[in-house]
Amino acid sequence: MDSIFHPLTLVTFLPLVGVVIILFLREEQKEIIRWVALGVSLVTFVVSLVVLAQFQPGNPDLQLVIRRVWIQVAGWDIAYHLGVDGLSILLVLLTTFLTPISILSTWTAIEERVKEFMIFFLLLEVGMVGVFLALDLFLFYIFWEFTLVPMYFLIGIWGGPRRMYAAIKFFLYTMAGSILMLLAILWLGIQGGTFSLPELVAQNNIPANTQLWLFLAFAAAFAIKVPMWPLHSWLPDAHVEAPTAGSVILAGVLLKMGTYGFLRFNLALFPQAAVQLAPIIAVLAVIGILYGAAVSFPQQDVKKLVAYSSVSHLGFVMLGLFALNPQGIQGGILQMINHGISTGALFLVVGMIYERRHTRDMDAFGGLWKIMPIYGALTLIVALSSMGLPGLNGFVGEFTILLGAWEAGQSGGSLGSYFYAGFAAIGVILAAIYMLTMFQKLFLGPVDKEENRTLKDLNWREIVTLVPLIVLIFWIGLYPKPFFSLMAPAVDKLVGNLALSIAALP
Amino acid sequence: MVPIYYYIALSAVLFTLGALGVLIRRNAIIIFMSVELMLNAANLAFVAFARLHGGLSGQIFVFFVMAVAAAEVAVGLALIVKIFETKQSIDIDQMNLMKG
Amino acid sequence: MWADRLATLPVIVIGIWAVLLTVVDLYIPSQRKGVTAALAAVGLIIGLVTNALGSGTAQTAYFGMAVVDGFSSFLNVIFLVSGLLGIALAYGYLHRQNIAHSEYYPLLLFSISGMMLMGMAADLIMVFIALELLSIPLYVMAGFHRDRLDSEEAALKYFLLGAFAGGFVVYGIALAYGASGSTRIAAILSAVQSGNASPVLLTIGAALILVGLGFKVAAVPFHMWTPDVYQGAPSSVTAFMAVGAKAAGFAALLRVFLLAFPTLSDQLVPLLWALAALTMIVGNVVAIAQNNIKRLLAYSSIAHAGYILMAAVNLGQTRLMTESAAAVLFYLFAYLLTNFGAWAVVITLEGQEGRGLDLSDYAGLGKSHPALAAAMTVFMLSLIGVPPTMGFLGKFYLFRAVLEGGFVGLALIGVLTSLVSAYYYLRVVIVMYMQEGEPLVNRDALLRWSAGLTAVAIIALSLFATPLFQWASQATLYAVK
Amino acid sequence: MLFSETATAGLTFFSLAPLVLLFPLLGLLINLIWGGRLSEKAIGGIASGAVGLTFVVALLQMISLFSHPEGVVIPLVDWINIGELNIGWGIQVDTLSVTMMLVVSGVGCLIHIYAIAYMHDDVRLNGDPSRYRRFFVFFNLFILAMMTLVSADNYLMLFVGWEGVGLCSYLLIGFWYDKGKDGIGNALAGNKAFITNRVGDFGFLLAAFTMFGLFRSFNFDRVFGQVEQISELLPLGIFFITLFMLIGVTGKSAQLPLYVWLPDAMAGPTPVSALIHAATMVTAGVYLIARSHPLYEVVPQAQSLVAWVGTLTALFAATIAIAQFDIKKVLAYSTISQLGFMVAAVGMGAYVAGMFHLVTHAFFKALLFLSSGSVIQGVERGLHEAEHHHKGKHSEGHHLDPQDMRNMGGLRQRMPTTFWVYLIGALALAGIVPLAGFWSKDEILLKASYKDARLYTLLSIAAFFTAFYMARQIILVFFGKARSEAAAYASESPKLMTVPLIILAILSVFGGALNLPGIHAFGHWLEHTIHHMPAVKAGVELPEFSLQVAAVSTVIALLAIALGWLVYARWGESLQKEHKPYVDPLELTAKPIFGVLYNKYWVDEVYWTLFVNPYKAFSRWLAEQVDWRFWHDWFHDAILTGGFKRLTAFLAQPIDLGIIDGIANGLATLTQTSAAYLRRFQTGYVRNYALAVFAGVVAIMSYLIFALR
Repeated sequence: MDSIFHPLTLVTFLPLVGVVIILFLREEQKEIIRWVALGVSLVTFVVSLVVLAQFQPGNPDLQLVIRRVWIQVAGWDIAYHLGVDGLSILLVLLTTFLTPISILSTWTAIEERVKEFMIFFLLLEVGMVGVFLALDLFLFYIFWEFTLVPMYFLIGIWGGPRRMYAAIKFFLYTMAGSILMLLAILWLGIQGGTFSLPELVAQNNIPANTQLWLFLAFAAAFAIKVPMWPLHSWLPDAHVEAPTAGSVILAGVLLKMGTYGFLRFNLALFPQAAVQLAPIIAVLAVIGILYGAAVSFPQQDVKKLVAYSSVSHLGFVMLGLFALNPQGIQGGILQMINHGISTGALFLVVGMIYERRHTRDMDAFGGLWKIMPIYGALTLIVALSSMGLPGLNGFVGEFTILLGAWEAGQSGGSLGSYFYAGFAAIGVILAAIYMLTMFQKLFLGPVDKEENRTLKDLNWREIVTLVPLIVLIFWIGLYPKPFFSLMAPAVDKLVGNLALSIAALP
Repeated sequence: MVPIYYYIALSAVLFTLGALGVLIRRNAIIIFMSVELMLNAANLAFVAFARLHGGLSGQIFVFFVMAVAAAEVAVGLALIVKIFETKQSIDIDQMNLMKG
Repeated sequence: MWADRLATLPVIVIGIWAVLLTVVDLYIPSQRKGVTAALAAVGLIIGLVTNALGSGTAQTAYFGMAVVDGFSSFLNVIFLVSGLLGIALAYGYLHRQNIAHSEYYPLLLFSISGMMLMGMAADLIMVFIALELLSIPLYVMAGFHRDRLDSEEAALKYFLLGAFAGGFVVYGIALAYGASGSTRIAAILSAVQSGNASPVLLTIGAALILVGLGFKVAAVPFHMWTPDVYQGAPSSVTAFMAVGAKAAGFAALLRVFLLAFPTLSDQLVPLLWALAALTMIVGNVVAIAQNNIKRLLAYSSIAHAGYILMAAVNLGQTRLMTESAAAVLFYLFAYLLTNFGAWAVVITLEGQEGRGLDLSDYAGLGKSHPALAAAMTVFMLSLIGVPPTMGFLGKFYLFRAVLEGGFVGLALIGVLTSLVSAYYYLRVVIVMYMQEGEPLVNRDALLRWSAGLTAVAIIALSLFATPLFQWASQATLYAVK
Repeated sequence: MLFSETATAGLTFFSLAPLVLLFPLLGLLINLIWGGRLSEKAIGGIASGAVGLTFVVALLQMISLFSHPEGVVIPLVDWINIGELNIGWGIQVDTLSVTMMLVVSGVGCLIHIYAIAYMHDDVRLNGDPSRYRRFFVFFNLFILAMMTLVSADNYLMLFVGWEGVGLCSYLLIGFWYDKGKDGIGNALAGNKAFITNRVGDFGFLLAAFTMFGLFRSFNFDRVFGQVEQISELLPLGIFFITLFMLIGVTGKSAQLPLYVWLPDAMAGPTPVSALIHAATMVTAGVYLIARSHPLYEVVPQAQSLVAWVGTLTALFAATIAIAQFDIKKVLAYSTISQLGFMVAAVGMGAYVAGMFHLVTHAFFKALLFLSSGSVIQGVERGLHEAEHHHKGKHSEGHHLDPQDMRNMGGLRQRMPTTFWVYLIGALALAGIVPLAGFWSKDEILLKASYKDARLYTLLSIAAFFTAFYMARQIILVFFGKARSEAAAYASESPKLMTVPLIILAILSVFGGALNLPGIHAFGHWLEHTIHHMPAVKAGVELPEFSLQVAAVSTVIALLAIALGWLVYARWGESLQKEHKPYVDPLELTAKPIFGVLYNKYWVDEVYWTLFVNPYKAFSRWLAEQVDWRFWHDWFHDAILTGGFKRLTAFLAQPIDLGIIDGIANGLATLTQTSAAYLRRFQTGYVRNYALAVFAGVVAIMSYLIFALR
């Protein structure tokens, strides 16, 4: 029983309760279904707060660990093995936090097949939380693959005109990477005789060149998910076609699964390979930063613009992670959260105007600030946070990342050149360019389209969906200490292990 | 006294002939007879080998094969007759309803 | 003597039951043929019971002609369950297609008894007889649609080619016999080990046997009959064939090759490697071009044969023998459930004269019949191998065995082809959920139930798989001394 | 925790320092939340009151500093702590920062009061009264950001203010975001300002990274404390820091080459131009260098670079100012030029002089801008008057630009107060004894004369131009006859606007008293902060005053004014008779040169062609060609997907069935059957399948024979 009422089990599987309830409701009872979904996701959020309460920030190790033998295959055990530490706690919270918000955003946006939508959405939450909590490679893989299915349906059923194309592209691309990871996982299991991540990390006896291969196999899965340049081709399709809530979760959480994977598995399991490949990955990351920013600029479709900006932002995250020093990694983790908040909010904002005008072409707008002052103000804040204005969350993340990359650029650092940070910093300029251009095209200038004059400003529900995000934007921007202190010990531990391999470098 | 390997060789020849027959002929009956030829080639080989090893099991095996062959004949002919009724032909090259 | 009978009781039961049923059926009034189906089911259940009661200890029977061990009893379950599902799928279907001739069920039982014999064959003669015993009824069943040409065609093709392949098996056996002086698997092995067996003859014999069995399991390039026969034969037969015949083929394959020819691994492993790779690639890739669901599933079954074949490349690595066998058994079990479930859905949508078999006929199923569509989705995901489904665990277990055997390349081909397979399986899902349409669906409780239950089982068993894994891993091959 | 410092500092008001951030915050929150229900007066009152209170707090700080000139640092809370990286929010109270606080809040307060009246008309003239509240929210936000900037105790917090003021500048330039050229001009001006500043901030960031790399801290005291030994180890490192920092300065303080955003920034309402783009924000760069003087002191190369940038900017901008007709544009370029003076000063190590000029400039430039605003509104009122007088018949007033000096003239009588204060401001700027501008500029020139003759000469020329264009402006605006009905009907502005003007005028007159030669109150005041460094001595050991320099600069100024009088009052008047609309006399005499200046050396156009258009084209190419057409459509769809589809089709037909057919055909010909007959062969034939089996057998056999060798 204790394993059922274990907080981590609860926070992972609580949404299933909602699924079951909704299964017994009729398609017509839309309102009830929505409320049930919202309620369950909120309860899940509360439970995740309980987890946070039980979490000891000072402790670098995995906590609240639950481990039960699940499947015994001749030879080794597959365990139901969950645990949380500084690397994952924030992402779990982000997931449970964004899910109710996204559900709230679908209130009027989703009218078709509400029942299925909510079922898939809650299933998705199960998968995502599981990914962040699983400590057994096999279990992790199961959650990882499982998230594909609901998202596939979310895009494919409620998506835009080219939804089928986008859905199947999303599925195949992600799967293409993860099957390689599956082989790597099997290989690890055969060699180490266990799937338990902590034990495998403890063994730490993989020869360097093997590490390289395994690293790449895992990276294949994660890099596509992130997505790292040049594997980003599926992202604009998925984002443009996905419904608003889908985009929010996709950008807010699913992409983080990739970066988290790098952090949790590649850095921990294959430190030498990580150190060897850090410069290459950093180069890709920097290219991604500049490329994503440059490509965002001329986009006409707001959603596409935001999608490409994600490529840029996650480039920052990757750069930070592979700076392999505390500043970089902590900044990277925080930037994951920031991106989840800011980009999630951006997608919400886009969804709101799309609901009103059913277009996302920026030329169809202009001067909206005059018509919808609240909407304009909130959007401005979100945009500023996304372009890293000091005092808002984006800056804290980007600055620490860049600082970490710069530190890593010193001799003896993992990158060994200041150019990574230098070029990456140019991304800060480009970010201002495309974000301001977007804001100007949508909100500034005269109101020259008749159909825009009659637009209604945000209603209470929309404001409620945005305000929590805005609050976090300021909180992290002004006082990020609680967030950093949550992750610091775990990161230091990780960096400690990495430092040994860095020292071992020729 | 004919050396044992002659029989083996003969059986191999028969087997090949049977296989080619299946490939080349278009009449279902004849194809089926070719199959029978393959089986009997096998039988010949069994007997010969039984002789070579001086055991009986091989020769017993022949009976099994013959029995099975008989069973096949029963079913096979039935099928062929049935298809002849409907198609008025047993040219298997005209059996092409299904395509990929 | 009685011990042997006792040990092989399940087969005996099914065999006798089949004979009796044929007779009894004559006395069942034609409007109450449902009784026949029920009786057949009863027989299968009795078979299951006896099988369960059988002592777990491995032993030989009939002077080493047959061997009863965990392997065979596990397979028996697969065969019997597939028989039950086969009946469930067939009953309503035969009526709808007005081919409710009740000899269908006895034939089914005969075929099953043949499969069970195949599973316990310890002598090449047994292998051959069992092969024919399971095949001949299938020939008839394939042509069960007497008044439909494609069915007859399918039957004749299956028959001629089957016989053709059978010829290779026999000749292979003959050569093996010639090489080793015996048809007993054990004897062959010992003869090889003692060195008084001509390796050339033996190898060629083994190859010929491989051809015959490869034909049964539809391995490339011996697979070409599969799509036509699967398409032409009544769907219920196809479903049964796709699982039972395949499983039986693999049973014989494993027994013969793992036990009799381990010493030939140098020559045979590359062969099996190539067969497996080819089968996976061709099966999956060609499936993409299919629009007829039956052909699609046919190619998918070819592809899965390829996956199972992967386990056979561990031939010669005795330490992995058990695990490879277990992996195959587990995979077969997963495939049993998934495949029957999928066919259940197919049959539910199949109309007269082969209507309702095109992919486009599935459009809108997700809206009109959510449950059915959901079940189909589960089957498709399981066929792809997406967790949490049996299909995933099966692949996982197989790939593990292959990797442990050290065949990384083959495993890589395996995963890549399964990625390819995702493409066409997902097409089905897309059509069901993302295209508008009004699918025609038969109301058939049996089908609904079998589809639903298998779907649930696929997920539930994947979440609580330990007993199944245990069972499979204990179902070791018993090498007869 | 806040009050622990006060214990050490004895009875002071240091502990109140955080209030300089709190009051503007409160002001903006109140207006933000309840402003909707408040009257305009109330909104303006609250905003101005908040700033006024801030000013009081700043005064208290000053008083405390008299007793404790060393000042204190008041840490508030931690901000970012990762490993060695420890950044906190903290307030630095020392003579330098308090000086800035006083200027910002003092001048800011006056401008707030002025804006209460100004914006009242402005929002109505622009037809959206609902933005009145928004203006003051932004204005208080600016004060908040500026206070953060000047009160920061570390570089990163300073950077927060640094970008914060940038944001406010963006918001206020684009305040009338639906006005301007094509209705979008103002918004674009805002973008331009923000992005240009971002380029500078990029430099600032690099400076910060380098700094952390060397000093492991961003804290002023910690950094300056280590300058000694670091400068021995890595002078190059410090050089880079100062260099990168200079990029930031050129951005924020509108120096070459990043000054281009400031003239466009005049799109904002006039109080904005006065407060942000003249008095305070743009001087942040000067403050930054003054603040970082320990760094600059140890790398003379960087110093001279700064000095040269400043000097050239001063001259460059001054020349452009000569040929502008927009009253605010003239002042804008004049601002750039004056900022050049300040930068040059701090570059030459004359931090006191620089800061001194910063303060005086804040007075008179704010004065000038505000009175220009008063002039503009005067003209606009005149415009409406005029239309009243002959309604129906449309006068030229319709498309008349109220900021164009060519449409003014003779306002002396119509707006006496404005005229007088404007005159004072202009003279102060021109550097006429004894007005504030004279003393501060004189110090700079004095320093320059000692430092580098070339700098001195250039700066003097700049001073000459300064006096000249101010003379030109005064004459064009206030003297002569009205050149448009609007000007003719112009009327004086309300008290609420003129009173602040008068106060500022007084400050512009007596501001020089701050740092009179001989007393140097300001110098000594600052030396508490700019004291404990060895290098600065070089700057301090100057003679208090040099009659020669002072005389020269005064003469230059007077000459310039005289010349301006000749050209514009005398000659211009006469020209005006035959030329309508008005033409600048210089345009007639020296057309090419005037054209160059009028077109601002085409710098904007050059930047456009060099950077903006290429980036636009490049990014479009990247997005549409590379990313979409090539990578997305071609590679992923055509190559991957399409190729795969082709492979499937190929395997499905030819391989799976076709090859077998082929063999069948070949074999069939073997069997003497006519090929023509076999052509009609379709697939689906038993024999072909059997053939496949047989082919497989053959393959296996041949392999085995090979393997068994």
